[in-house]
Amino acid sequence: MIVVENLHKNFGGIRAVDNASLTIRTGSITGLIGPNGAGKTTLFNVIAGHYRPTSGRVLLDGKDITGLSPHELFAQGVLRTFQIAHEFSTLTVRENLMMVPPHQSGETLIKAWTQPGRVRREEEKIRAKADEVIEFLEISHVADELAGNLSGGQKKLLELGRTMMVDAKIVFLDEVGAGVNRTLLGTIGDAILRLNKERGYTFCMIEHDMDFISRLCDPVICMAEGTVLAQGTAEEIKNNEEVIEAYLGTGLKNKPEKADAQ
Amino acid sequence: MSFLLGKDMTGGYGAADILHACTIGVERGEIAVVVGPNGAGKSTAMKAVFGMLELRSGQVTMDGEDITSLSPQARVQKGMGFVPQTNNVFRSMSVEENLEMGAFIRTDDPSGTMAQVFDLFPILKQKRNQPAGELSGGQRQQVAVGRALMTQPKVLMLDEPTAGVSPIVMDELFDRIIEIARSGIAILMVEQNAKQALNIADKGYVLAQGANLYTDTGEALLNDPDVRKAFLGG
Amino acid sequence: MSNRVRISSLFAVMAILLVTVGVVQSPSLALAILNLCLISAVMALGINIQWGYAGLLNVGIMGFAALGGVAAVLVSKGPVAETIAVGAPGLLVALLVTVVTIALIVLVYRSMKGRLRSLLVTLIVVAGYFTARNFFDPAVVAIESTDSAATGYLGGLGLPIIFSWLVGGLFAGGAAWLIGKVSLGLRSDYLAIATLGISEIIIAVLKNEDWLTRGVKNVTGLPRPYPVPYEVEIQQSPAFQSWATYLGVDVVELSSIVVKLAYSGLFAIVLLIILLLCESALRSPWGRMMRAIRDNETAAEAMGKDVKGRHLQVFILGSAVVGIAGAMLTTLDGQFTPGTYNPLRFTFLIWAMVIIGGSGNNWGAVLGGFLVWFFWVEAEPVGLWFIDLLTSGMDETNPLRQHLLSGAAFMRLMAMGIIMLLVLRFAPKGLIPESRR
Amino acid sequence: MEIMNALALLSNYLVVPALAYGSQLALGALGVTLVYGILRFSNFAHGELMAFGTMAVILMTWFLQAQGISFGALPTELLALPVGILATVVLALGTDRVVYRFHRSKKSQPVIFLIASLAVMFFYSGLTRFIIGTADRNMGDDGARFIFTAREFKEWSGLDEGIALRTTQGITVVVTLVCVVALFWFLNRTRAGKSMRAYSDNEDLALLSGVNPERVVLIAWILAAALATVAGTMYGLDKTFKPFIYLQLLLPIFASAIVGGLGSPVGAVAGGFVIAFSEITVTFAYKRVLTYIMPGDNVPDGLVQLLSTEYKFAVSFVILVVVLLVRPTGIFKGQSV
Amino acid sequence: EDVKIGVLLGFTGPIESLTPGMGASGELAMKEVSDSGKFLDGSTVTPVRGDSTCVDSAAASAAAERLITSDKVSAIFGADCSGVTGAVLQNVARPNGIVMISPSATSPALSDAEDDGLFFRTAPSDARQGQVLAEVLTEKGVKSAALTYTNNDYGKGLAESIKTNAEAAGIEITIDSSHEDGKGDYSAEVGALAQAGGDVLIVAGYLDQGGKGIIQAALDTGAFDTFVLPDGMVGDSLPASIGDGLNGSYGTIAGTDSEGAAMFNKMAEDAGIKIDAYVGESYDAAALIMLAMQAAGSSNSADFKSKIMDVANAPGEKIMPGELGKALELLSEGKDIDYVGATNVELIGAGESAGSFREILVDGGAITTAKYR
Ligand SMILES: Nc1ncnc2c1ncn2[C@@H]1O[C@H](COP(=O)(O)OP(=O)(O)OP(=O)(O)O)[C@@H](O)[C@H]1O
Ligand SMILES: Nc1ncnc2c1ncn2[C@@H]1O[C@H](COP(=O)(O)OP(=O)(O)OP(=O)(O)O)[C@@H](O)[C@H]1O
Ligand SMILES: [Mg+2]
Ligand SMILES: [Mg+2]
Repeated sequence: MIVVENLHKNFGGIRAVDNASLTIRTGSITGLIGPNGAGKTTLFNVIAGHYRPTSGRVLLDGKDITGLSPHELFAQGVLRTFQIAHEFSTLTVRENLMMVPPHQSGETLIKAWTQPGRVRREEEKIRAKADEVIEFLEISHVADELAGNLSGGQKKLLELGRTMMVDAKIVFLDEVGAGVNRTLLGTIGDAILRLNKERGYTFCMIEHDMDFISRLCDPVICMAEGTVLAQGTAEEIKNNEEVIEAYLGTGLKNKPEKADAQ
Repeated sequence: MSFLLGKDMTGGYGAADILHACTIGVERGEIAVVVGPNGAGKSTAMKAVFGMLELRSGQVTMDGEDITSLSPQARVQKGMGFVPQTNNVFRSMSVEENLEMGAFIRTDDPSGTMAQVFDLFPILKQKRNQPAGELSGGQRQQVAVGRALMTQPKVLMLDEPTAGVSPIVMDELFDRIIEIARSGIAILMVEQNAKQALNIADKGYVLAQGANLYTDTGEALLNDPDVRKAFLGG
Repeated sequence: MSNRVRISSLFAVMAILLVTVGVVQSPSLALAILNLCLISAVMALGINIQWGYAGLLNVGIMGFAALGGVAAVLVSKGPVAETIAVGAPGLLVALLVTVVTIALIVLVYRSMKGRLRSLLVTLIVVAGYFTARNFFDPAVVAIESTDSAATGYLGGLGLPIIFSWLVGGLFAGGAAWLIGKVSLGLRSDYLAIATLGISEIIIAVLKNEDWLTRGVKNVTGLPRPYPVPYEVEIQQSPAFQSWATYLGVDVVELSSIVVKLAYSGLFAIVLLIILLLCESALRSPWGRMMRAIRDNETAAEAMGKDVKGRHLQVFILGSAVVGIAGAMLTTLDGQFTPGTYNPLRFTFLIWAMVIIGGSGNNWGAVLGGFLVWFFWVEAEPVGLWFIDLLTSGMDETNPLRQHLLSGAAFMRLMAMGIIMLLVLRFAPKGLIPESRR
Repeated sequence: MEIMNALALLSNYLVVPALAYGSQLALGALGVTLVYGILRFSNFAHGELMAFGTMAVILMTWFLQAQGISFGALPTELLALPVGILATVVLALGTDRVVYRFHRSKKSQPVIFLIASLAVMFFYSGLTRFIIGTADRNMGDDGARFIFTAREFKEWSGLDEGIALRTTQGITVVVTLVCVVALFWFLNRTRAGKSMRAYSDNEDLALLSGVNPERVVLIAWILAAALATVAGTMYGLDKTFKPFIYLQLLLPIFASAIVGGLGSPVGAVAGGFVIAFSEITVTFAYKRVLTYIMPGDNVPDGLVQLLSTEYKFAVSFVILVVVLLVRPTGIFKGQSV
Repeated sequence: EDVKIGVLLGFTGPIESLTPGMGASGELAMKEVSDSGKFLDGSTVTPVRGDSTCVDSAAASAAAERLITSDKVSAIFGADCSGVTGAVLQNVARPNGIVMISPSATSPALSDAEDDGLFFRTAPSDARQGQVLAEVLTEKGVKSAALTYTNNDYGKGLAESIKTNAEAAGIEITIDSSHEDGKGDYSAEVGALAQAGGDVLIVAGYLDQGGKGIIQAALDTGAFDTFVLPDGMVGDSLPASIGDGLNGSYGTIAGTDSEGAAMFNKMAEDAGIKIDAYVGESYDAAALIMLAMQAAGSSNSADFKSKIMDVANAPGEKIMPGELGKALELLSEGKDIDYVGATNVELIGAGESAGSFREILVDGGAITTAKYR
């Protein structure tokens, strides 16, 4: 369980996160929505250790993890994906996945030099695992392509794939859906649910696609201007006046007063 | 014979072809939407139409004139505007400068258009002096689209303009796109928010593995069960 | 895989070049060049580890090479009794003081907080500095003034110089650890200038701290490593002479060939060992991780890799390799001259080797080391030859001819430039580009 | 009075020289920073470009002097400057055509450009020495050498410490300020400047906005070459012209550009002064200054020198490193590739 | 027969501005010898140039290797900077048993280096010059002096000997600090020197390197107006470029009342060689090589290395610059000669030059001879 207490993050004058407090229950799939610039990604970055908060605390299962570096958090099972894909562009898709698992003995030079056999055996396992993931994400045909050459959406899939390479406690997904084909997104949704049910992953996901959110997430948290605006089930949130005002809007009705703007 | 037409385009980035005799086009005042699975070749097709990709065969025509061999800059001069899918802002330049760069080829005073962009995307007005690289993902997307609007092109090509923007902004954006189309500009866009997009589309293309799978009017595709199931997420 | 073919053919070309020199000019010249090629290759490998694997822009090569040189002196030279007698006590006390000071600082730092702490720390630093200087300075004066022309320094341990290759690696590695701790936070060109600066500092110290390595007065007459004989001696030995006559070669020539071959052997062994280790490292998951880090540090960090730690690791390893090469170089020269360490020769030239050879690829780095050094030396005759060709048509008194001939020496620079440009032109990613696995 | 003397002493040996040297570095750094900012690589050939430009100026000056043309109180070199700039621009553009353009088309990494520039540096240095030789040449031997000399100052002020100000020092400082302001204005205010920044930021997108890359590159090199010539000439006027020196200048110049923040003209100047002042202040012997300002007439024994001048480079680099540790991309938040 | 002599100097690198003159004057001697037609019964001498780079021992050794093993030179005139000279001597010259005469390497470390009697130098040792300078200073009534030296073995060695001698003579050295040659700016150095103060500033550097920069800056800021110039600083180019400010400065350079120096300067000017540091030494170095060959009647180092001392020192007829022809004649007649040359060469001990000194005074923008010591 992740607890965020009165978190602040300023960039110079800009208050990206402004006294946000929220809780992510273990085993839940928590949705995080909010207008562009609400501070969602920044919040993720602070929790995942990429930024030091200006003030406030982050607790993981009761112990303070504020300001730990990302790789330390990874070691504690806290994973995240990036909104703007951060693939390893000069590695192949498969290598992108294979580099993820921790404690590979091949990653310490001495062992790499002295115990090639052991290293090879491990590699076999990891490779098999990676191929599974590739299979699942429907990107087998580009498995040996350089990740830099992937399409926008494929990169997004790779982002997700990397989190599937390890047993994580909690995974933060930053708009994995954006730019992903809706049909495939459906399958990804299923996968997330499965990981959540079968492997007990906790998820916290930023999304702008309400259908997707309401299908998976409970609870849903809506941020605006750096703070938590509202919290509740998808339904509650959808019908929350403030949320509609700030974020959802009133749907695809043409607004006459806009029509003659030009 | 469409106003802008990429006909039987075949080509790719290296040895392997990505596009296989792929055809997309759009009429003046119309909205054409390209949908398809990830890696289908949508962005590639857009790049091809914009001349950022060597075609092995097929040609691109605009207003009947063959522009296949023109460089991207030349096409810009001819009145084409394009919003790429990825790194589509000048990260080190302020929001305002980004928009100014959109108006780079214009000789008249762009301040009017800038004002319009700002009231389409209010958040950008607040952030006008902030480097685009420091913006949130959605804000960047808004800057990118804004930049293209600044060019006041004859043809506007958008690669997933709504990726990562909040619903309310997305609605605004679609409204504005309709308006622009009404004002006689041809709009060619790739979308993964396919349903909303096809909703406003006069014409729709479904690409898969670099080839045209379906080509029809927007609602026809929306109502085609196979298409819905395979590409629009049911 | 075509890369292998490419590698072997390119190295074949390299071999042919050297052989040609051996035939056209002279074998011992060819070997002389070869020896430096081998050393350069080791240096290039060191930098390739840092840049090619991890994208660290280290422009302080000069400094690390110099530290290797220091090792050569401190290991191989015999201790100088007089200076030790007059100076050692003072130095030891100064050292002691420094250690105590640092200990105190750490203590205070641990135990206190806030403004008081920083105040105390500064106080201790100042006090420590001056007390240390108080013992250090007179000791140094005493040392440097005893027979300053001949010795005027402490000397070394008097061990076989071959050990200095290891020690040189350790020195450089140690320095790298310090530098890395400080400056590895910096990126690309900012790291570059920082490392460059620090290397300048190292050189400044070596030039001016005479008590350590005689500074600009240079240390000459370093012994040679074990199997390598002295020409003058073997020339005397009848066995050798008879051998020469048997081979039908001039004794002198044979002697210098033998000596150079001996060196080549040693250097080649070192190069091979390091190359082997590098290759297996690069092909292992470790290599994959390094490339990932090089690609995108944020993501690597988020995927649980300790980017800082790994950077420090490669920085130390690479620098240590450079240090080893530095020690080898000083051994070959038989003397340590701080004045020789200038960025152009010891930093940018090495970089040219790595990039031209093909960064990220060990074989590339090695080839680069060979090729660039080869031309660095051969550019001179090539340039002269070119000028002769140019001026052959003109008559003796032609002023242009005079001018050209007087400028012949600079053809060396031009030739070097042109050659490098040509290579980059026809192999923009280096001669042996990084291979995708 | 005593205080005034102390101040005069400081300005004569510390402030004035540091200002001049700082500006000289700054001028060089401006060129480096510009190329980095627009073409995105560290141009190691810049020092030699300066040498070449200065040489061109010298040759032109000789010609003018042979014609009996001079520039009154100012050194004739200033008259010859435009020609020198022209020659340098030609060289730079030629180089770009045969070397850099190819690598641009290949989208090579910055480090490839860096090494290419290294090769170009070798070539230039050969070229310059080839044409004018290696000898040390005096510049600015006509025109007034001083704005006012130490002696004149003493008489004027009645102090017993003098301040000397050389014409060249004056010119250098002024020129530097003009250049940096102009460049800053050009890059941030003008349309052309913005298009250049856009190009360096995101080439593809710049194309999509209708920016013509060739033009950007052209302007960049013209500016760089002009700056190089001016910098080289200013330096040569103040000190002396010797090709080798310009290689040695390269490091402090880069240090300035980087510590100031690559790509930022203002940074270049700031960097230049940081380097210059740190070199001089830290190795300065404050004995006499103290003698003036200390109450009574107790003279400090020893020189009161923090560090001996042997370490002046070390010092300037230490300060550089420290600055970078506090601001990892330079004082003015430079770019990094 | 055509005898080849290697000219190994730093034609590129830190002292590239000095070497053209040195090379030219060495080659001047060779030309003179060839033209005389009396050399080793009518054989000629051809110079072969190699680039020592002054700093890069490895490149220098390679160049030497080329000269000896490929171009087959019989002797090497060079190298210049002590560092590379040492390297070349140990790694190339000794192994191949080739004679080396350096015109400029002054490092004491070279004196006691093993050289199998192959290494000589015509540059005077620092030790002697230190004494002479000290004498001059005392005579001029100098009470205190600031001292700056170029940070290499030449400058350092010289500075040390000046300091010790001066202080022995009761002259206070207010500061002795080094300067790097070929650097951009010397404000810091001058600043420190000026603060330390002193009646005069002793500049143990090179006249077209840092030394000049220091003097220039010192004059401009009015820090010093009298400068003391050891041999490295004495040359017509200095007053020429500094101007009147230098008038009244004085110094010492190897030379005798023998008209040798004057004669050489004349020759050099005719040959269009700028008189800078080590130009005279270069001529002498080259000359000694060839005279020794003549004396031994062979161009083989092993044969003539022993002759160099003989031809350089008394007894015998004194030989001035430009009289090489005569010298060759005498030698071929088996007579003994004492080569004086441009710098009054006297080789002592391990082939070092003792030389007596010429005290110079800069007067009216030109270097004038005050007296000889
Ligand atoms: N590095 C930065 N420097 C300055 N301001 C920043 C920086 N990063 C983010 N911001 C600002 O902080 C605010 C929050 O950004 P953030 O990326 O968290 O928004 P978001 O909720 O993720 O929006 P989106 O839905 O578009 O991704 C934005 O206004 C942005 O401009
Ligand atoms: N620069 C490139 N080099 C090589 N292959 C590429 C490159 N860019 C894309 N590809 C390949 O071309 C195919 C189509 O890419 P494209 O970007 O057109 O897909 P897309 O339809 O836009 O998908 P998405 O909806 O995810 O953006 C993909 O399989 C991708 O791997
Ligand atoms: Mg976000
Ligand atoms: Mg796409």
